[in-house]
Amino acid sequence: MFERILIDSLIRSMQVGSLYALMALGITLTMSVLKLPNFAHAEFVTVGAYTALIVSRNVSTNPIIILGLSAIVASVVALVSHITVFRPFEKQKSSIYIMLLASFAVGLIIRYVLFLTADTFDLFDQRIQVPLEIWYRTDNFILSNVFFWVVPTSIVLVIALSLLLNATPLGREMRALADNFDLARVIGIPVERVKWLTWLLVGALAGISGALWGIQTSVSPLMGWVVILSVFAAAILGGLSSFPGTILGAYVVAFSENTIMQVLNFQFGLSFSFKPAIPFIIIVIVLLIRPEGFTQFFKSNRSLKR
Amino acid sequence: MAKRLSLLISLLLLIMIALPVQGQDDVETYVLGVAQPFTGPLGSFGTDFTRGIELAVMQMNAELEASGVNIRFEVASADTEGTPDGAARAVQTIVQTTGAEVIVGPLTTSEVLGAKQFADENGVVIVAPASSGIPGAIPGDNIFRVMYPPDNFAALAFAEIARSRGYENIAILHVDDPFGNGLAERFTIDFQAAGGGEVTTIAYSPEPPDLSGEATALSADVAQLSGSGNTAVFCICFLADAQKLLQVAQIDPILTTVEWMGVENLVSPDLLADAGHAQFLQSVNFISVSFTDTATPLTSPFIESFTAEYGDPPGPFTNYAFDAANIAMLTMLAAGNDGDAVTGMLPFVANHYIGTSVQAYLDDNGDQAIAFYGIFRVADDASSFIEIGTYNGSTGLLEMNE
Amino acid sequence: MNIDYVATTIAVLTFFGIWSLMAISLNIEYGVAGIPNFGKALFVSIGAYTTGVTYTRLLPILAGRDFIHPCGSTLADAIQLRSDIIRTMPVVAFVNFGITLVIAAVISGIIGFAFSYLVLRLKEEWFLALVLLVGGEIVRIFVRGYQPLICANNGISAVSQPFAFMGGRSASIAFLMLVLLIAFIAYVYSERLIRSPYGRLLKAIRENEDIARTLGKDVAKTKAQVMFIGSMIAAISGVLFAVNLGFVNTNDYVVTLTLDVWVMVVLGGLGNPKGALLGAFVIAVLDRLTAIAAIQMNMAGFNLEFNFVRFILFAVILLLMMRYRPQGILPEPNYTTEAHDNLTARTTGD
Amino acid sequence: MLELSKVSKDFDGLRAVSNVSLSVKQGEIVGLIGPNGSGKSTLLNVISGRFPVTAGRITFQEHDITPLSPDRIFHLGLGRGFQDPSLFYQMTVLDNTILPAKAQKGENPLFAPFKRFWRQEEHQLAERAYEILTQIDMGRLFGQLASELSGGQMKLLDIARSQMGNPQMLLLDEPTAGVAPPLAQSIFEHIANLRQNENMTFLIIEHRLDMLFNFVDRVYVMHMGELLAHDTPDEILENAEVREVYFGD
Repeated sequence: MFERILIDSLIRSMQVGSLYALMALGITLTMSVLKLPNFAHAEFVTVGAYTALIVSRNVSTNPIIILGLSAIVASVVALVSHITVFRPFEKQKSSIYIMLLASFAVGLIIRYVLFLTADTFDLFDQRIQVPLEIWYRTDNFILSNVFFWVVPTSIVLVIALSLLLNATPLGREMRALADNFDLARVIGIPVERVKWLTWLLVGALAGISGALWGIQTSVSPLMGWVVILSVFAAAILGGLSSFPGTILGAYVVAFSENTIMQVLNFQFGLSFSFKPAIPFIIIVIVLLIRPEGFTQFFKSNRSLKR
Repeated sequence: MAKRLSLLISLLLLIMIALPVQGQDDVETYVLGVAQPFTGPLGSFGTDFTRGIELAVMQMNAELEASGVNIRFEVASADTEGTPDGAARAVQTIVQTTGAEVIVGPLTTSEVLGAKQFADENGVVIVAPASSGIPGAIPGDNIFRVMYPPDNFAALAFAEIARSRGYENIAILHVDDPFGNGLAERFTIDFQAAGGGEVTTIAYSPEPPDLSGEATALSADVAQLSGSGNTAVFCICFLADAQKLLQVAQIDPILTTVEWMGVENLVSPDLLADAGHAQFLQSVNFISVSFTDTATPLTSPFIESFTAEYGDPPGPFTNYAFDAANIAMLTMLAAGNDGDAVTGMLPFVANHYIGTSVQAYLDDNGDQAIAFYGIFRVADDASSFIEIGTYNGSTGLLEMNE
Repeated sequence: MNIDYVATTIAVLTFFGIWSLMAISLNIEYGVAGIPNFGKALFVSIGAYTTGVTYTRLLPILAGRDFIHPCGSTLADAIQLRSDIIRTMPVVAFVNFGITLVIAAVISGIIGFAFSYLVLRLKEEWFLALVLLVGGEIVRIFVRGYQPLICANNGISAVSQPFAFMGGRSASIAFLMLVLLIAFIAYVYSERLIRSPYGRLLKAIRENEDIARTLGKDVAKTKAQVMFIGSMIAAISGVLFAVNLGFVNTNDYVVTLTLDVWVMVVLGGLGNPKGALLGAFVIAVLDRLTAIAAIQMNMAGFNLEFNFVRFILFAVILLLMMRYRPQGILPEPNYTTEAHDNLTARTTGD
Repeated sequence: MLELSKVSKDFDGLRAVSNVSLSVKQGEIVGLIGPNGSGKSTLLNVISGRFPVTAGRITFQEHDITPLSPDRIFHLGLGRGFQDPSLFYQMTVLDNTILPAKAQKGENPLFAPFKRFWRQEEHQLAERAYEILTQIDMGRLFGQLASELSGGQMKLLDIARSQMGNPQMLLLDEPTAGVAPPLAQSIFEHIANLRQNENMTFLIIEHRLDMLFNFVDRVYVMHMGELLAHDTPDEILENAEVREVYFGD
């Protein structure tokens, strides 16, 4: 029995972890390149999920189209929030706490616009119209089509992102920005353009993860908000700067929420109602004991240094 | 710039507040307060409830006009934000700015208790349509929980259903809130008193991002219980959570092999909107209880007029809000807009009221003491729920039609 | 249109008083000393949870009555007992309330103190914000799942304010006076603190703690003191919050509470206690005004959408304020001790 | 008075200061020179406790100050100034000056709200601060914000501020950097006065060697984190090794 639980929860950790990784990469990008702890990221995720819901009902149930449109809409929202809110605050050199509050406020606005939409068109707690199918089955476990979308999509996107960062001019410019903002400006990097592209990238990641998360669960205006702190835990495990660290962090958070929680429940009877505390405890422990997260494991890698 | 803008906004708000609401001269208007969560995780409930209440008010006003009675009702609704503190502020605001002394709402037991002190101290009557948590069962206060029976009746109903279907063990998954805990606890007692076997419970935290871990544990519980007899799953969860659970359960090798029961708010067309979920619920013989007791003559007219008015059929529990509003208005017609008088009069009116689900009868705590459930399963075409029996809470009689 | 202006004013002012305590505490911590306390909900909740515990345990002892378990099957009896004692034995209610305030303040102060030392290990300053933010959630999840404190997620009701025995409007006016008195004391305390050498020390630490340290100031100890003071005030507001509601439940002490307090302080003016008061007042009034507007609009036949627009409006006002008036409505004045004035008088007299 | 024995400091495995031993006697003014990046400022930061020591031992007036934090070291009477004047720019000149005064009763949060506990003390401190400011000809500026001062005034205030703590010894990091020559001269004269009148001891990092050498008793030369030479100013100028690394001869 225990064996089956273990395998099952490992698959869950894999699936949830891949999605956390997609969301956490966006947080790491905004944090390192744009120096913003962006809590509105939660709402970009929700925007992606709602786009997916609407597309799946009215346009197409083809996953590629759904993910593509979600990415586009969410990245537009991200860019608009940069232009209208975050850029002016950057310009007036607001403190990081003001930026943090601003990101909460942006999140609040988007969330309640979504609430308005959901209320008008009766879109609370809806399912994205993508049927679940069993694609692989053994005695011990079953893998669904969602698993085969989520995990490879995340892996492909993560690899693509690493390539983008390490092998393209844009990636070099982003890393330069992350490394030393003033220096980047001095040596002639088109800072504003790089920022725009970063925001588009962040939004696209959030949109795709939101669509996938919506396919896996259900869509409601608060869906991003309830996962955002878990995602922050993953990004913090990555030291808020390292891509491989963030990805590892995402799997660790998912692993603790699923497998470790499962073991604690099975062996010690710990109630699942304590589950939401797990990522929070990870955040506190990491920040207090090992604030650099997993960055050091990837020293040789060209991480986004802060 | 910002100063001017905030000034402008405040000015606009002031004008809006100061604008007098139109009313006929010779007609007396009673304001019926409605405090419901419109924002927050339970936001979708609030909207639906308020529609039910507004429908009741519209019908009542039409009747009053037709009969030439010079009293009209008006709805004043405020958002509780789903929290006790928000509920207190919402009730305060309604009472203090509209003169309402009777409030229909709030939704959950913790919201009701948040508004309780203010209501008790100021002679305001709270008629809560769907709160059923045991901590709200307090004698002698201004809180009435009409229509929706306390959880112990639902627990009995489910225990009876479980026994009649031959379940020997039950694996419960419940939300970790007063409703979920209370029902799970009572059910375990009742089920075992009725000769049931083992019961395992898994509590999940409210507003879960997903429920896959819990589903795995549930599946393990079922596997373990199945060793000692016929086992079923009992899901005490909110609709959105059920959707997340089903997403995992429908491909779980164990959860698909046993039968399922679920609480009332799962009897919703929204749960069947996903074809996979509907098919799953059908295959596991999903059974639940709900208000739509066809024996009550008021049920179908309510559903019809609601659908005609708003386009969609009423969601779970909306009928209770409709009934609660009617009881509140009838009492006000007798006692006037006076909280203390309404408090004294309301049990009498309620006890002589027949609603869309069942007659009301209040116990010493001001809570519904009659419970009459329809028992539902998924229809063969998996598009809706159909009634297959009834359970009478006062007699403990379970009748199955199939 | 039937507004009871007196009752509305009492209600708004009561919330103003309670919220202004939270704002004053954050203003001392962040506005003056620069400690980003994003754990306001945590410290407020400690006050509330303490209230839940003392009202169910201490109150019966003080009244010489038998303890009744507050949860489970004896719940109704326990509520009856609490209401009886508060209605019929006002002195006991007051003693219990006073002890609650002290216990809550001390516990919360100690936790704040401990946090500030824990936080010395943090690599970046804003991590403190995150640690406190999630610390509040950890405590909330624990209390919600742990029965013995406040009956887990059921919460504790009938934790009435001490003037409840008076009944009706006089009770709420008396309680309002008490709240405003406590808020006023906290305000005067913070105002005087800022105008003292201690305020100078805090400002120095806010501006450059490294330099302050090399000039002989024990920064860690000072920050711990500030956290102690701020957390005490926050816990006192938590006690008042709980007894004003008459109910203690974990659902109220979420991240949004912390954000609301931040909005008050940023709106009113960082570093200025008057700003904290003004911010709390603006939010209390705006909250009520928008709620009233929502009611009136939907009575006038509009839909319920204004309930959502309210939040959007809040966020937009906040953003506009931070953008166009980052120093707040009342900016921080240049505080000095009266030594300046004396010197000015003397040197101009020369 | 100040004794360093074999002090080293590493950053991420990089040795910034290596095996430095030096001593300063009561009443001396000692210079510490060396090319950019030779580890002078790091050494000062190590002495004043801002950076922990990697190896070695520092004593000040018989106290082992190696493990102490900057505030404890300041309390023992070892103050320091900064290369870029690090004033509290949002505070007035007077507040900047009073702040380092030790053991202020008004800095206790219990007494702070009640003026009667600290009014007397505060006035005395203000008088003393005013006196110190007058010494450097800044008395009339006491009410201005520190951010409104000129560069040279900031440097002066930086030194004057440390005086409030009654230090026996001051560590100064380029006290005349970015200051016009006449003012630089007066800064050094002020330092000399302080030695004479208050019997204060100085360890000074400086690039203006011409000026420095008129005032110091002895000079230590650092290069690549190590101590290269140590002598009187005149001898140092003759030292071939020093001339090579420092003047590029």
